[in-house]
Amino acid sequence: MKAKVRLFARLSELAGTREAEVELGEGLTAGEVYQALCGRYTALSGLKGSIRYAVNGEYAEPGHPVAGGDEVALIPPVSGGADAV
Amino acid sequence: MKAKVRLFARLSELAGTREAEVELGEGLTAGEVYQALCGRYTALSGLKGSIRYAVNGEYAEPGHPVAGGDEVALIPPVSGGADAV
Amino acid sequence: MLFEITSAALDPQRLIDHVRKDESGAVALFSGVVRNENLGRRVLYLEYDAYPEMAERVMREIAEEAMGRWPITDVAMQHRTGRLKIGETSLVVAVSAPHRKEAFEACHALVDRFKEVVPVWKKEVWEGGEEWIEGEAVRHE
Amino acid sequence: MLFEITSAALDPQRLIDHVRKDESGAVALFSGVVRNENLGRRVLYLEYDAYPEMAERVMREIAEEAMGRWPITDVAMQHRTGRLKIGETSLVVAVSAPHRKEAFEACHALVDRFKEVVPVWKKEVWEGGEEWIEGEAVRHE
Repeated sequence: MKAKVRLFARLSELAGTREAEVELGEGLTAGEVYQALCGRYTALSGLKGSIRYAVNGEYAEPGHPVAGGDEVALIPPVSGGADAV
Repeated sequence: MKAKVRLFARLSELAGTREAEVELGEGLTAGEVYQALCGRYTALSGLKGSIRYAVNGEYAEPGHPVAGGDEVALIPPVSGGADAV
Repeated sequence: MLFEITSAALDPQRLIDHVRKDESGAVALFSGVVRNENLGRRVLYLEYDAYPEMAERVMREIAEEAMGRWPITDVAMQHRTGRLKIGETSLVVAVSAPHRKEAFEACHALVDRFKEVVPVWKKEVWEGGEEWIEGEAVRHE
Repeated sequence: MLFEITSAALDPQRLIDHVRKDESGAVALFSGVVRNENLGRRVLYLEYDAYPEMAERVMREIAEEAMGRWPITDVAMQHRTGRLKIGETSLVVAVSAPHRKEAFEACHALVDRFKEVVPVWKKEVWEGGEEWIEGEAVRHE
């Protein structure tokens, strides 16, 4: 039972990939999926405080359970648009 | 010594013209130019409270003196744009 | 800066391109469009009259006022004259600024001010009647 | 409604045409443009990344929130991805309404909200360096 993980912006550069797969085992939460990835891509460590999660394209709490086939996204603080303020 | 008068919107329809000439005689103010026109185009009468004046393309008080060759415009309340509020 | 009274169709993209500067991160634009209803009446079309030479001068004055009041980088305005159908654009105001807050505020204030002082008038034509719409008879000088 | 993440050049005129309805007298539009300076640094270009499927869904959500909150008639938004030069447009938000006040307010609020929740990111590239710009780490759901 696996979940697909998508990485964007700084996170994808730190990990060196935009996509990964994580084995869910007995079941993981969105936050635990991130922890599992940190084991594989150590540069991702320590960002827990700033990352939000999305499961299947919707914002989800870190404790949100992830099911097989779900798509989990790690969302760094967004910064669309052009002007700063 | 004459001034040119320009009429717009409702005023031009009431007068049936967009331009007129007024003889200044000993000298007239913008407000007196309007009064002189009312003698010629009676449908313009009674609008004094809502009309603003421009002399040579700039807003002017009713008491503003008009010199020969000046262009006086009678400005009904403006209503540019499309939405009402 | 660009100020135009014209009988041709307005072109918002041209105004956006005109006001955009390399130091501006934000462009706010207002487009006033002829709508099908006013005060409960079904509008057929509008007809706009203007005093073009004075209108362009007054547009410049209110734009300069705005440039003095907000940190904005440029302003452009166009108003169309003649007969306009439902859905056609009568007025476009574009403002550029380093930041969006000032662009929005100045653009909104300029549209308000335009409708108070720029010598342009509209006549509403509906089934069986017509009327020159007159704004508040304000005196601002 | 129209929501797009695209690598192609944005088209404000298309968004204006899209949101305009026969009952709307006002269209307010915001165009976010790449500027040459940020935090005192001379910017060479920006690079935008996005999570497109989610971004389009979140844009729709915030547009529906705005439609519930203001008497507006339609909303359209586009954000561009990839490398953008100074002067190129990264974001366009257009709102139509019967009256301009609501069009301006809703458009401004939607741009603010967009920058809080829509999954799009920009990297600033300047002479000798680059940095992913990160907004406030807000949690809104």
